[in-house]
Amino acid sequence: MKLKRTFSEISLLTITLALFVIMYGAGVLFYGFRISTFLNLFNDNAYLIVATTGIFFVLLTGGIDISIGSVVAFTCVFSAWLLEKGFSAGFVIPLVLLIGLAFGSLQGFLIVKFDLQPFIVTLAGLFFMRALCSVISKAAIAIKNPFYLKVALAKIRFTLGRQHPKIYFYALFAVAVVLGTAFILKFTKFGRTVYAVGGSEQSASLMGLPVKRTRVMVYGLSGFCASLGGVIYSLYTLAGYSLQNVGMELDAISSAVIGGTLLTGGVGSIFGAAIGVLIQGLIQTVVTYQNLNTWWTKVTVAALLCLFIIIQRAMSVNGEKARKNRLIKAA
Amino acid sequence: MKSGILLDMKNICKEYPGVQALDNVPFQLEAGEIHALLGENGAGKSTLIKVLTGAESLTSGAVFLNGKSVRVKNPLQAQHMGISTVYQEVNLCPNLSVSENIHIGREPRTRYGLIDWKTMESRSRELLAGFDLDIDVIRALDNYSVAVQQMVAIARSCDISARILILDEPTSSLTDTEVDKLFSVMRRLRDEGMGIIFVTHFLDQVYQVCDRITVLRNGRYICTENTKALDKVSLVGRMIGKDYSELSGSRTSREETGDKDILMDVRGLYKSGTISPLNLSLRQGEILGFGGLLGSGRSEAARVIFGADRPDGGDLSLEGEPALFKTPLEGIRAGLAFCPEERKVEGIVGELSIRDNIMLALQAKKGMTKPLDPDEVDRLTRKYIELLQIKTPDEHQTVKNLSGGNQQKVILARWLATDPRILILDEPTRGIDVGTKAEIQKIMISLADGGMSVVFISSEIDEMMRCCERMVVLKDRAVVCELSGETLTESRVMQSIAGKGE
Amino acid sequence: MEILQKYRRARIFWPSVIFLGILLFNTIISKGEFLSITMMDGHFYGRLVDIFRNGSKLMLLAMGMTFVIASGGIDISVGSVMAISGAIACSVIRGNLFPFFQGSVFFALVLAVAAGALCGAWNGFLVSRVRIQPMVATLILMVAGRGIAQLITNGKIITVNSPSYYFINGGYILGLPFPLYLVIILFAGLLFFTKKTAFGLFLASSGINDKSSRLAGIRVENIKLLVYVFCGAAAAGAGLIESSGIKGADCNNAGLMIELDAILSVAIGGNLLTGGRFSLGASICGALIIQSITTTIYAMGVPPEVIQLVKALLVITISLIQSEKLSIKLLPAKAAAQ
Amino acid sequence: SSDTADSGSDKLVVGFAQIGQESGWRDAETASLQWYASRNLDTIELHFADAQQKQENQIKAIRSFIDMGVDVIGLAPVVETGWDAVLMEVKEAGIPVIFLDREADVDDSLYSTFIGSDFILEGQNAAVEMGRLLNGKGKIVELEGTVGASVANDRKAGFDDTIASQFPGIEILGSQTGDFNRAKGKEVMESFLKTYGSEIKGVYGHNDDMVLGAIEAIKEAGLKPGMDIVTVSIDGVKGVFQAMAAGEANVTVECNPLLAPQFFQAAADLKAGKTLPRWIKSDEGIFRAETAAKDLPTRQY
Ligand SMILES: Nc1ncnc2c1ncn2[C@@H]1O[C@H](COP(=O)(O)OP(=O)(O)OP(=O)(O)O)[C@@H](O)[C@H]1O
Ligand SMILES: Nc1ncnc2c1ncn2[C@@H]1O[C@H](COP(=O)(O)OP(=O)(O)OP(=O)(O)O)[C@@H](O)[C@H]1O
Ligand SMILES: [Mg+2]
Ligand SMILES: [Mg+2]
Repeated sequence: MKLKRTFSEISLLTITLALFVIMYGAGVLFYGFRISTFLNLFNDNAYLIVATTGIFFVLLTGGIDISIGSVVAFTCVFSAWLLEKGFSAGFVIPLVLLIGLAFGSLQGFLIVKFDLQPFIVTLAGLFFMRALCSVISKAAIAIKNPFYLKVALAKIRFTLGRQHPKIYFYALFAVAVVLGTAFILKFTKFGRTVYAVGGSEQSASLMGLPVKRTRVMVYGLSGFCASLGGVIYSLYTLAGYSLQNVGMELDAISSAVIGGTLLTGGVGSIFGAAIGVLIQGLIQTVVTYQNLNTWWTKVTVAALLCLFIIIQRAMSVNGEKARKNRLIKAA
Repeated sequence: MKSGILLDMKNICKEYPGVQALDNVPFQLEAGEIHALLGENGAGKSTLIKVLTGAESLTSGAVFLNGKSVRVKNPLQAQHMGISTVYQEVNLCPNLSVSENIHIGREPRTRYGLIDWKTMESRSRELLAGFDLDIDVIRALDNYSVAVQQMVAIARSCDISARILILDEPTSSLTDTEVDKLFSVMRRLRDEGMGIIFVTHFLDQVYQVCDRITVLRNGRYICTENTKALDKVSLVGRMIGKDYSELSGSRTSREETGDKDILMDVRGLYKSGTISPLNLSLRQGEILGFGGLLGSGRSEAARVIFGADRPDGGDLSLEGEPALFKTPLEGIRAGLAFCPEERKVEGIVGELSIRDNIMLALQAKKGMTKPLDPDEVDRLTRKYIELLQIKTPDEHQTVKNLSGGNQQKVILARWLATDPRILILDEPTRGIDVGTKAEIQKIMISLADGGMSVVFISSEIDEMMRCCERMVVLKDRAVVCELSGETLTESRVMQSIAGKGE
Repeated sequence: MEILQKYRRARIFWPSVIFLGILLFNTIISKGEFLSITMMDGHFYGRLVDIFRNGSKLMLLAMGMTFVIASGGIDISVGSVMAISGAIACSVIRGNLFPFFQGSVFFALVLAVAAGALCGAWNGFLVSRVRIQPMVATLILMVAGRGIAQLITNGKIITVNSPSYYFINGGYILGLPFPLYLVIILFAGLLFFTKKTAFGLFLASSGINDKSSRLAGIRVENIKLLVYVFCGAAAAGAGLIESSGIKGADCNNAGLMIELDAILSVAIGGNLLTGGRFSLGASICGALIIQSITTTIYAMGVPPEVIQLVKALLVITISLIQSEKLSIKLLPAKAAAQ
Repeated sequence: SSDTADSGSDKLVVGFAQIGQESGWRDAETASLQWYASRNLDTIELHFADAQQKQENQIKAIRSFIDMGVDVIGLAPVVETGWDAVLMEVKEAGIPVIFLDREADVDDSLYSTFIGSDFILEGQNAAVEMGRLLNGKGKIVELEGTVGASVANDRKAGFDDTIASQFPGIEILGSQTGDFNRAKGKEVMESFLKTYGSEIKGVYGHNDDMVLGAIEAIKEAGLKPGMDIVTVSIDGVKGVFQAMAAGEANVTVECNPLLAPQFFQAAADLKAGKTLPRWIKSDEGIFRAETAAKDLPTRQY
């Protein structure tokens, strides 16, 4: 009784999770996936999980933010540049996070204040940040800062027989971000307002919720999470490069959608979105193991994506029907 | 009843592009009164309320709360000032649970300042129990019918401890028992000293609960009177601006229908999970009512017949020819028309003009590649704007800018324009003012006289009794009995609904 | 005067003013050189001609995208479809695909456009029947498309040697570039189609409220399917122009990231990305604005790394100019007069 | 059926992380590797990962290779930087690394050898060729590769520096990115032609594809590519040989993508425990219009 939240939240999440588990199980059976394969999903996708978390807020309100890939890149390039100039990590990290927050909020402000379309504004943001990257440096800059080096390589190592799987600290941090987000969405007024705005902006405003402020804030959060993702990415690669993460926003959006988020807003679970990231990572791993001709790679990735979305769609439609039937019988 | 002026609005003007929605309107609300705000569709009632709650900004005028001049910028501020509102269209978030919809914005918190879901849910259950509503409060709102949603919205605003409660047509989709429940809550709140503004088109309800009445017409203030001092006929006179004595058109003038030809015959039509096998027949030129309680499956039956929901099995024949409609278009082409009950979701196409909205079904019937003659459309549009008294500066106005009642009329016009053989009307008079309501009933009767068959669904038993010559009563998604002629009385209907009819 | 008033209120007003503004700006900074058009080998030659010719791809895409967006959807696979169509056309002409038709430009074009329509049908099927969210549904083809194109060309850049194929991009009729005629014919055709049928009304209605539209008897699924098919075919056309321009098929780069420009064209044209009422002319103007910005940037010799910076600022400025909220604030009198 | 590499077998198991499918050149390299591996199925097992131009995908692929337990990992890094962490894991797993065609900026201990060409040198060679074609005097334009790509940076630096120091008579009128592709190359060249007209005597492209696009633009402007405007570009794809044979292009500085034989040889050596030179230069040359007709049949990509 306590467990049954609304259908779309719980059931879609279960479906997504189940599909992930099945896929992973198949990987273990057919390709001999190891523990480290699982942990690497987190190690390799930590930055994407964090960035997806940010865009998830925006998607929940029914908006879209396609600037995050550029913001991630900018964060990496700018911090690498500053660190090269000799600034300390303690100065650089808060600074880039602040810039991400401010930039996102500015986009949100333009969207809300002047009633502009989110797609256009964030597309301009995408161009802008990408351009700043190449203005700062066209070449890749390596990060040699000792603090970064230390954090980047910090990891927990397990020993299981002959295997030595490891998880990096920043991957754990990404998991923490997801948990924190889940908490915010569930237990704070802001979180609930985000859902309400996505459900119906007009109703939310008539119910006296601070719609405008919330909308600006989600873009701010998206920018913030993107720069946080950028910090993680710069730990992940210890470099900044103006062309990195092109098209990352699509990965983030499709992760969220695979995890059951509705792009029209109001429906979605952050756990689903995070699992969505892992699923995309898993698809890539499977493709690598399957060792395809390179021209088949894209086709296979797309086919798996398609299969996944259709299965999910079919299951949720059936679930919806079954639920209706139950309701009617009960009535 | 302790009086004292809670709210004083002076010279309120509100202008929309091309429309003077409010023109120098005054309005006063006292503590401890229920004040009816009345007027025809488009008179400016909802606008006055939106201006008061800050949902729309006023063009000019002044608002005094407790004697202090205030400027309400948004609904949030209005709430802080103690104004709680139920807007005309259900304005809740369909994706949130019922309990959240009741509490959002003022959630109970735990010690650590976090949302306390447990308390929220138990409080919601208690609150709804006060309205005799026993539903699962943790389910998302869009699982429930409009009526339930409307009750939730009412419960929400009654629960907000406010000085002023505004109810804009809250009863349009409620049954009598629910309305009674609402009224007892309203009386209690009034006695606690709250001021309540109540908008409705049911004049009986006005006389049941209201202390005073303010009438608007065409965006202008007409009068404020004590309810006792104003009888129904003169009230309607004030509302429509001319003398009006003929309030009730009735079917008494119509002859018995037993020997008319059967136009449509439905045998065993069903859709699993929606409606049990349905048997009924519709005669040429009759008005057939679907009776039943909320959720009894009346809308569902109508939808399956029309083809809005694809039936799983069964037979339907038109003039003896088998015809089963899998899509609305098939139904329309066969001469059916269906005016759905949820106008916001399934009726209007908000961003299109009145003209386009009216011609939509006719155009679809004719086919996409054969565009209607623009002159013909202009003629039709004007005809229906006039016939149904749609209040608008011109037919190019977008529909979402119309008042609720006028939107309903546009949808009605859309279906009348297709010149159907069978017209299915699901709550067509919801939110429509008395004058026009009687007008629509008349139109219905005259169409039936002209040979059209009408299926009529309404929550108002009176209205059904007045118009229908036969009635099919549904219960738990199945037909329980059929009443006509002598047997068609209000008490028989009630009995069959209650299950004691057979 | 009345016509002027009507034009002033039409959606196309701001986009066309902005487009002319950009042209004017260029003319001034280049001291008139920008507008100069000379005759060369019997055809016109100049930057203006370039804008129209190079912009023709985008204009085609913008038309397809306008319909899709009006239906409440979006299509991010157009770039990939361009790659597929180029790959098919070049492979057919070279005889690598359907050797029977080798050298036949006609069949190459037919097959390429048919393939584009097929891609669109797939998108439309996912959106209208399976009811997958448009962005995700078209994401599938966006990812797969280039792979498919490469499978067709075996991963090589195929060059073709066929003057009639070159004509699609490089040809001139009456001194004007051929692709411009394609755009004009298609535009006129669509205008005729939307005026002579109720398609425009049905499309807008489906995009605004598909439940209402279905109940009113509109076959919403078919309308949606149709617009995706059309968008796919238009993308294929754009792919042919691009491929003809480089005399070959470059699957890796054909139409790369062009979906963003196509969507931007529609939006800068003042159409709502949420669907509903639309104006094809405005979208075409939007496409011209984007192309002329690109041309301006090249003409001014802007350093490559700041190109996107300029583009970003222009995009924001243009949308601010069109923002109703801003104009109400700045020009209250005008807004009231409307 | 398990595809997992079995490190106990005597097959040479190689994991290769390719950048993606950015250009015809890279496709040729990919084809070369896959063709070679498919011809030697009994001795070589190639695991090939296509990163779709994303570094993170390459890192993911490398981690998968470690899990699979391959003998040697080959990598054509998208970027120079950012490989330390993952290559450290590779080292811990005891797998040698070969960089193919591009180098990464990491500690020497993290990789065994680099096979490929020198982009700066390519730029310098191109400059010398340009100087020769124009007799040290004239105005030219430059079509740059993708902004920020290290190849583009190097080819620009090598070319610009050499022009500045050795050919003071040559002036670079304009330099604009053509994103390494034909369509953009054409569009940018059109714009140059409008701005500078017949002042332009030469065009230098960071790759052949852009110049092939530019040639179209030159023809449309009524000029003769290869005569009125000379071309120098880098890569040596088949298309440019056809153009040179037709007299429409002048010089291409080869950058050989057919690296499979060198790569697999090196991999086998590494498995056998041999030490290799740190840089194995690829076999390349400079090709001019005069010999293009003769060379054309030998070009594979
Ligand atoms: N956003 C808007 N833009 C233009 N006109 C509007 C807008 N909102 C309302 N109107 C117009 O203002 C007038 C008053 O509308 P209002 O909704 O207040 O009527 P109402 O009295 O509530 O009618 P009903 O009983 O039908 O609900 C109507 O003529 C309506 O068309
Ligand atoms: N108490 C309830 N709990 C859950 N779902 C309900 C409840 N009442 C109605 N519903 C759902 O709402 C939907 C619409 O019900 P609705 O009240 O419109 O039925 P109806 O018979 O058409 O009644 P009406 O005549 O008032 O339109 C149905 O699908 C039903 O499952
Ligand atoms: Mg109203
Ligand atoms: Mg109903």
